[in-house]
Amino acid sequence: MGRAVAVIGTGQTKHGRRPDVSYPDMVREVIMVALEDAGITLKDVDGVVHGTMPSMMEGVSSTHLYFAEAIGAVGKPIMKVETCGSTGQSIAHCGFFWVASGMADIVLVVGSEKMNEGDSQATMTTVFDPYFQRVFAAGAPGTFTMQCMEWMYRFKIPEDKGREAAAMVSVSNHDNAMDNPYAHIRMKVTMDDVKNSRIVTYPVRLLDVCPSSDGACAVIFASEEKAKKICKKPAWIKGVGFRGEESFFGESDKSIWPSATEAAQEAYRQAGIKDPLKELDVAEIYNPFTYQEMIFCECFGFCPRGEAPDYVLKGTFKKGGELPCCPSGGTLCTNPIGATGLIRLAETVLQVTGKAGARQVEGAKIALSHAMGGVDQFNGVTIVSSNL
Amino acid sequence: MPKEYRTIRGDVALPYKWALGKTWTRFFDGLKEEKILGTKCTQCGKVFVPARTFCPVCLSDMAEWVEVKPEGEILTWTFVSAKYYGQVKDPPYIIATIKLVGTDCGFHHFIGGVDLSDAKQVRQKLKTGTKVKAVWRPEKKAEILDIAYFAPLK
Amino acid sequence: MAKEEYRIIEAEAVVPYELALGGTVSNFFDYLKEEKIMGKRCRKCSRVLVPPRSFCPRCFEEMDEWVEVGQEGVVETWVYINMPFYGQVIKVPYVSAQIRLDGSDSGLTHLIAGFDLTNVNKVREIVKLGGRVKAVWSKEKKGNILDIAYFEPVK
Amino acid sequence: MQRVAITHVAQSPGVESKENLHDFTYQVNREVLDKAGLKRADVGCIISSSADIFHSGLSCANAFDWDGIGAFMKEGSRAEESAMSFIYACFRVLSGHFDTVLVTAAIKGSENPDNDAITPFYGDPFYLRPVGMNESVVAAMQMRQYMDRYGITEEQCAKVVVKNRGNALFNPYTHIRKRVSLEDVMSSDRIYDPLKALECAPKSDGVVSVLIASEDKAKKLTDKPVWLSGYGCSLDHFIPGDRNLLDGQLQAAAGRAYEMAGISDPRKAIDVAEVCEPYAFQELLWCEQLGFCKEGEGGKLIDSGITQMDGSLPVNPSGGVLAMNPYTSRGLYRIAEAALQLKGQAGEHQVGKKVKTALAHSTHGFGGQCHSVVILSA
Repeated sequence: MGRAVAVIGTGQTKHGRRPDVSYPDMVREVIMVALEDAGITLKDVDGVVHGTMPSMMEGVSSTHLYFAEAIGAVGKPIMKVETCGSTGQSIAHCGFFWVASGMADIVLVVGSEKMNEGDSQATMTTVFDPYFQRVFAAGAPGTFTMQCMEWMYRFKIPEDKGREAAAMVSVSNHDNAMDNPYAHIRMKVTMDDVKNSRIVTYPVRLLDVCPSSDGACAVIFASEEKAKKICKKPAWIKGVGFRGEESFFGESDKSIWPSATEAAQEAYRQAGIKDPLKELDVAEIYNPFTYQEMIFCECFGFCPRGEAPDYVLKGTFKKGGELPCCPSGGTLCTNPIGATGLIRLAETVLQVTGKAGARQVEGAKIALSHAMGGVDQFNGVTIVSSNL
Repeated sequence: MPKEYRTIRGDVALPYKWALGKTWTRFFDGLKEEKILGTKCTQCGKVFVPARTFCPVCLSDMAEWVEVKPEGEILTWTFVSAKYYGQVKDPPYIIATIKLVGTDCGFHHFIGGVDLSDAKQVRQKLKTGTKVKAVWRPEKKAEILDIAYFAPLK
Repeated sequence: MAKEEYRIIEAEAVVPYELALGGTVSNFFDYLKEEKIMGKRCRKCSRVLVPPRSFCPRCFEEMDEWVEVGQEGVVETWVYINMPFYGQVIKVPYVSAQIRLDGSDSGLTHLIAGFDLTNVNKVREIVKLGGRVKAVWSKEKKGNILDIAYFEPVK
Repeated sequence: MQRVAITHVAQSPGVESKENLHDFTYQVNREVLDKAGLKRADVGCIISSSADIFHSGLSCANAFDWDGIGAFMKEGSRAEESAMSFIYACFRVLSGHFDTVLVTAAIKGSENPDNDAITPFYGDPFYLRPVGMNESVVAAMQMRQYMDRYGITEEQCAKVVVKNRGNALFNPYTHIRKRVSLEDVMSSDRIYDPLKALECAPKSDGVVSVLIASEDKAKKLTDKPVWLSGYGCSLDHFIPGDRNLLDGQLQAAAGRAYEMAGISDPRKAIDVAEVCEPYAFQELLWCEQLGFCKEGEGGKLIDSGITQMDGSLPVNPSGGVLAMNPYTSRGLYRIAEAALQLKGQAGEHQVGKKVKTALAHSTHGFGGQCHSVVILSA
């Protein structure tokens, strides 16, 4: 089915607050890193894919125009792809299909965001339809908290147990971020720190929630022929899946989240994965909220429904556990939205090519990355492997 | 225009804090001192205004700053009488692309010092190649409008 | 002192819009003015959706059968919002919820109120997942979703 | 290599819609599926191009549009501009992963302020926006240079409006269906001198859906598949002052498309063209860069009558963007119209000659910063 496609290079900025650089300057920084990592120049690139959060986050419409030079796209075919929070995975998928189609051999994919330039909660509220839902919306925390409450109720997860497990997710992501030089938030937190932090939207507390980050990520996709020529250790794309539910939050059952479940199933089907907990070596989940990481673990088949807190508490998803989740520190510690889903992919590429430094999961060969977007609506999943 | 069917009205209003970055900060600081600063690409030798962090053609770092004479010639222009929501100023006004002396790109700004009451006369007066000079705003805010406009040289 | 090396500029972007309601939404809002909550049933999958749609997103068939649903329903989930942000319409603190009205097959996003909202712990004693709530109507109807002022817990 | 074809097309009527975007989108998508005899469940993948907040009051408009484009629990994505969406959909089919992809572009221009109020947001907030740049300003500056350099006259530019608005009279799916004379155009307000009001495109509502399929599937779905034979795209520098507005990236985009399609003489090879001309003179400039005439001869081209509906190379028989400008949908409209000409299903605005190869063009950004060219063949 189609041509085999590999990732031959990745780049990330140091994520965090970046008032020191203009937005285009920050974006250009990241493509230079990725090109160097792949050992190619812009001349070798056949096409460019770019994505961000919706324009209202940036305050500039159609940023591929503004960033034409910064994304290295002058004189080249360009694709601008956006699906809200899942943009990072969607642009990766576009790069994958572009190369798989045979219409390009090397495609540069760039995702970026300067969360500190816009107002993220106000922007996210404008994602809600203006007829029924927008007046009640409270950005991302409002939506995700509702989902988490629904999930705990549905599976009769005692509140204390949910709280304990979510705190554990926070602690282990923060621990992991200490090993990641690109991460935004790099600080040790304890279980008590999490449980005593300020309430954002009950029961979600400050340390259950991701920061607002500035940052960019670039990933270079290549055809099999080019990848083998250029790259000693490419990471191969083995499966991609993307699904979305209705635009009305109340219509689908978010406690079992069909779009997350089926996006992963689709990617597994292509990659031939039957038992993800056993077969995957590492997962980079889009986890802007601790509770949500647990819902994703269930949707992705890492554990039975309603049992994620038990698996978390016994350390299954910790570094050194059976299936380490977010050894990078995840979205919880770094969230430049338009780049976030692509960072997840880049991190899995580093893992399966053994280039993840201090956050390397020993012997990782096959990994899952993911992003979520819309009004709790879209999910995209990509599987990479060290083997073709 | 009022609609004859039912609608919902509203404003989407959002606040921004856009980072200038070092290069544009310095460029706007220059305007404050009535200096137009450009940067020169060491690879292709081209000078760009406003100053850039990197060359838009070569993508290489721009290390060399150059002060540009606040004079140039008009490459093209338009006389705006259209009205629209959120417009930067009340029409009529003229926007032009100006090639500043010693630069390798067009610079976009307003043309002033011209009688705007008669568009025909403006067309007689402004031509490709018409020489213009920056007129500074007395009160500087370190922004692009510190140059009030460019006026034709007498 | 060294000159600051970089700055930010602050500004606001405003875009006004005027969106068509279309037939189904207009009718729904008209019914609200009469203190009726109406949904539409899909002839194919039989689901009743509130707010009503003109087509079923799953079956991709037109929905033309109006059904009145109950003014009471079950709280599927809720969130206590005490987080102010730019452009927020409703004053904090407030409770936003998904309410499955009797006779409908989807959650309706709305407010739960009608009691002291200042303390989250007290609110948690009143608002329960799976608990029943009832629509409270605004006195003055404007033909929008806030013609239902909020839902209040059923004693 | 795999081949990909357009099998069916549906468009919304050109008049301002009273429906909300959700329902408006559904109606056209449903129509295209009905034409193809498919159910939503039969479609492999959905790619949309939805207007973002500056054009719709919605961020991530594809989140809201998701239901109307039939994408519930389907593989799907969104590209910002609709010609991009079409090409992305082609990638999906050519990759061998999908047999059918539904491409939809949806926008309700009537719900927002003028394009002139929206396009300043293309500009950066530090430089281009404060000095009043928008799409029309740059177009006007481009037009003055064009006339200056090549001696193109204002009348020649105005003739494009007369031609395209004349063609629009025969297209029931277009927005403005009212004949204009050369005098009308010439005497309309010089809102962006030298651009006149009637030389600027309106702002329109428009949903257009195109079903595309792999070779095997296309042959099963229709006896008149329209094949993608060429595609090219190219992006220019951001700041207009950094570019040559009279020699942008269209030649590069067209060159790529012609190379893929094996076309060496476009003037001979192309039977009909749908060119994106939000400003009248741009049709002339784009025609030069598409290789329909020599550099600087766009004026002669319109004078010669070749680009008229009954000419040897009709340009914009649909009435083009000057008659209907559903901003982010306009590229897919050009592609849909080119496909209808190839299928012989353009109705009253079907060109007289036999159409074997058609060109569709889309542009967005200041002064044509981004160009896409699609070649379709019967």
